[in-house]
Amino acid sequence: MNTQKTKSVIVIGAGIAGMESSAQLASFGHQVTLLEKEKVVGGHVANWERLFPTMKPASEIIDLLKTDIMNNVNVQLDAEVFKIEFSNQEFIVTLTDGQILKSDAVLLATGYDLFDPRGKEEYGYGIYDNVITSAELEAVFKNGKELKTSTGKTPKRVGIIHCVGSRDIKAGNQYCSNVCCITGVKQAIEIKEAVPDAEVFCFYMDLRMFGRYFEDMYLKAQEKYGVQFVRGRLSEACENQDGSLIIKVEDTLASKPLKMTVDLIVLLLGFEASKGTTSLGKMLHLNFGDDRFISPTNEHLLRHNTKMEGIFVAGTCTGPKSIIATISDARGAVITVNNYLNNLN
Amino acid sequence: MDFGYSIQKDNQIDYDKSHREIAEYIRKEESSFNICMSCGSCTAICSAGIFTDFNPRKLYLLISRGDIRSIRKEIDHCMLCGKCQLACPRGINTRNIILQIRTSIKQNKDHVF
Amino acid sequence: MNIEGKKAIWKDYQKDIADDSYFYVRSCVRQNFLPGSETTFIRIVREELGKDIYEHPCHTTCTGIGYHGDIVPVDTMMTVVARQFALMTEAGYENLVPSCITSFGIYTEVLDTWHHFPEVEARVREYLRMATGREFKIPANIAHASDIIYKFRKEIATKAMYKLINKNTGKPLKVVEHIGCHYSKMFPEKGVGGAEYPYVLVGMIEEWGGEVVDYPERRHCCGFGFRQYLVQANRGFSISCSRKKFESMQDYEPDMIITNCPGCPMFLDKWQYAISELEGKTYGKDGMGIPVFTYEEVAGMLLGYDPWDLGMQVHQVAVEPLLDKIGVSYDASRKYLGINNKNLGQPKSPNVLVTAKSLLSESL
Amino acid sequence: MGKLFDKLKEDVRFVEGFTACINCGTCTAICAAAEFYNYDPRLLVDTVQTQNDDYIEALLKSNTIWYCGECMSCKTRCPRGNVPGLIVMALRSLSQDLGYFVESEKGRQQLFIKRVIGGWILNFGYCLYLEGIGTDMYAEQGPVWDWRQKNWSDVLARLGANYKGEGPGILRKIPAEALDEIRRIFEVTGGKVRFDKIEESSEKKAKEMNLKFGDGTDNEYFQHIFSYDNQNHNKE
Repeated sequence: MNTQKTKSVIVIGAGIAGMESSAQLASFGHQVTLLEKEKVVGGHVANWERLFPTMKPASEIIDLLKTDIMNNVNVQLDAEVFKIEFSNQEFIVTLTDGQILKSDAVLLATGYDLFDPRGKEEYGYGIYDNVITSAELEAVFKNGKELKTSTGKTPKRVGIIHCVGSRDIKAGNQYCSNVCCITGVKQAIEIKEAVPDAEVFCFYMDLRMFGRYFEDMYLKAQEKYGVQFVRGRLSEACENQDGSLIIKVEDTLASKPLKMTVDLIVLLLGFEASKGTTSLGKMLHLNFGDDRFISPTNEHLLRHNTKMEGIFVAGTCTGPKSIIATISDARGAVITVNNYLNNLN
Repeated sequence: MDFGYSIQKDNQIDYDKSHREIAEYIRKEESSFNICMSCGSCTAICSAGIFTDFNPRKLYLLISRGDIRSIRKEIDHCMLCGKCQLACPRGINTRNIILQIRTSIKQNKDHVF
Repeated sequence: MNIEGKKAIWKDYQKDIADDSYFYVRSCVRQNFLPGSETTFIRIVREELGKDIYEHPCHTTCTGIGYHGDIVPVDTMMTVVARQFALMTEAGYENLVPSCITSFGIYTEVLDTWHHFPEVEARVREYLRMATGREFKIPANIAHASDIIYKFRKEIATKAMYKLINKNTGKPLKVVEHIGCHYSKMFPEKGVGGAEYPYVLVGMIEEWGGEVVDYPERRHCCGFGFRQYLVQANRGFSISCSRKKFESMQDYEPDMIITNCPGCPMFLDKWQYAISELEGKTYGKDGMGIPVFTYEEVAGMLLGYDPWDLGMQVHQVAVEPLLDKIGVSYDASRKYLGINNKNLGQPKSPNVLVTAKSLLSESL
Repeated sequence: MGKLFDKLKEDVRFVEGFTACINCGTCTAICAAAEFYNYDPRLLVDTVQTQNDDYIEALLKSNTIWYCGECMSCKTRCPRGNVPGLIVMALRSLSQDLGYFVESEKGRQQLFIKRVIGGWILNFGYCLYLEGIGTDMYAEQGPVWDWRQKNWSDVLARLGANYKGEGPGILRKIPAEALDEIRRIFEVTGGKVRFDKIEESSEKKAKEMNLKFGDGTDNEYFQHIFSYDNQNHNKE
């Protein structure tokens, strides 16, 4: 009914899920406020250079999403939520700077944090200079830097370690983070493009090439780039006097322990529920899974509803997702939120 | 002096010291060697594998790791029947790989074996 | 290498170590092979640190080597351990100090198992009652003997006559530290510094002026492997493990090896001899090997105790080069004497490994 | 679910050390036994994981379970919280309780450990006892040890030991009543049963192998298990 007054929604987190859902909710005529605690939008994706499997620049996606929210979404940066209350039919969101916002619904798009690899002491991150993370490698590419070791040498052999902080009960994360396998393949290819003479090895437990074109990328990595895949989990990394590293794994398909010197180790970091996801979820008394991500009302059919009426979830705050999956998830959330708002009176 | 035991050889593959000449040669001669995903279809169907512990999947793997300690006696088990080639989901020219392994063993035997 | 990264980890593994009133349980391996180290430990704790340390004459082996040799069932081992606890309880002590890493591992494992399976503890208490009529309290604190020396490393440093410094070059000595596997690999939080970068020996070495060598096979087992050494047919495994460590550490040119485990120093010492006989290969300078020490021997040496009272004469690899580097004063002629200068003769020289004596005769 | 698997589950160490294995090889990568024997702890755990009686029985009768050195490096690392080392200890105990250990060369060595280490524990209260450690059986102990053994009471005295003495101290004589308590503990807790089973199974096996069997260390079977190596424990 056109007699209906406009409804308002506050979206928390301006990563790709928050940006996409804000834009779509606005296009349905709702009044949307998008809160981001950082000074820029785009979340983790903004730090990425190129995206699997298309190898499109991440900036392209971010720019498109920016234009979508430019006009009809009220974006507030540097805006960290202090508390969320519900009284006389509306949500009252107080920011840490004291500002108070009101809305008919709240959509959490608070996302994930990357696993802190110092938790895997035996991998030597933060101790051995040539152990870097997938995010740090991405930054090298994004800033157009040359790939070098800590001593300024061009790496001759690189080891990419899968499942760092994923599928690891000792590290507190039993779950699979979905995107590390394909990220590893992507970064292996990028390393070969940057340093064609380098030998690149991926150390994996299972290669989970579930997405469209993922298997093609894996094949291409072997066929075109000669990337080698070793089925075995890294047990420990030790440093040589020259700063290179010794990797110890079992080559499980040969059933033999294997040792090799590499100039650089890249750790494929898994996902963990972000601090924001955890704190806001707890504040709102939402349900959490054993994986510490937020549990929606129904994993199959009500993926965006929570036990709190008017509080919705989108993106990786309900578990690891690829960009493709995150965008679809955000759009699913939009339909749920839109229906909810339209049925308010 | 005899202590009644001797220092053991190490099973650990030391990739830094291993012999990858064979692998490099095969990659040159038969590039489909690169795309093996170790699914084991070849080994499952291998006629030689039924009667011996010949394992083509493992053979290719050990060669690419440069651990060629056992391949010389292994390789002669293959009867070149080519069933593995039919089974391979990635269409690797397994038969040619065996042939190339044999040639390269001949070429390298002095300094590798 | 970024030491800050290690320091951050060390912060996470601060262990509570009792300050006084220790109930000491001895190590079978050390009593037989390195008795001087236990004598020195008690001397340091009593005389230098002025602490109360008590030893019950009726305590026995924890059966550790039998347990890990798999002839002693787990219930038997646990009940023998319970008996040690009972002796401690009866003597009015609650801070257990094992002199052995295998024992330390066993005591820690037993308490962990009882924590997760109270019914097992109840069963063991009943066994102990049936067999001995004894009762026991759970120890308030379990610290390995090396934890005690670690805790008081600064006090020892202040009383020390020497440092782990080469007196000619003024540079710190390069030290390889070897941690017994059962110290923290099983229960990282029970060892100072955890399992991956144990700090217990590093702390002593740094405090006493030395420089620690972090080499690739640092974490590798010495190769004792219980049954793997005990049975002659299996010793190829044991010697190969130690050899792997030597091969990995040799490029760092370490001046010495320090260990915190009873077996490891004996093996790392004796295997250098065996390797030299089997392969003609020696590590370290002048074909003399890399000298291996217990942490007590090192503490005692720096405190100025006579090396021959510490028991360094029973090492196969000569210690004199290290003593000379530091400038420790010793009387070479008293090395192999008994009490009241009783002449006990001298060991034969090995075929390959150069000993201090044969070096001496060459220089004559 | 197999009967042998159920038996393993009666061992608290198995309960502590066994959860579903993901076959990642983290254990094997740093396993000393995997370096120097035909041994792969990952495969061992995977075999146990089948819960298949035939496989587990074969394992209990094989050399495989006797290669591990129980250093427990695997416990630190397994991402699933398995402890292959503890699983091996449970397998070894079961193999001895069922008398299967004599079916493998490495398993038969348990008689040596029982008689030597077991003997020292029950007779002296120590796991090791210097009087039995000579370079005849332990050649690698070398010339300095020879010298020390020739003069053990003098050297021990100089190093502050209380060898065979009353009261506390290094290598003191452990009082008879203390040793009686240890022996009673062995009777009450199954230690004696284990020892007897090792003797009895070994004697049977000696007959089967036509090797003279007797008490102590000076008999054909004992010398055989102590020194025999078929040289086939490390294919490489």
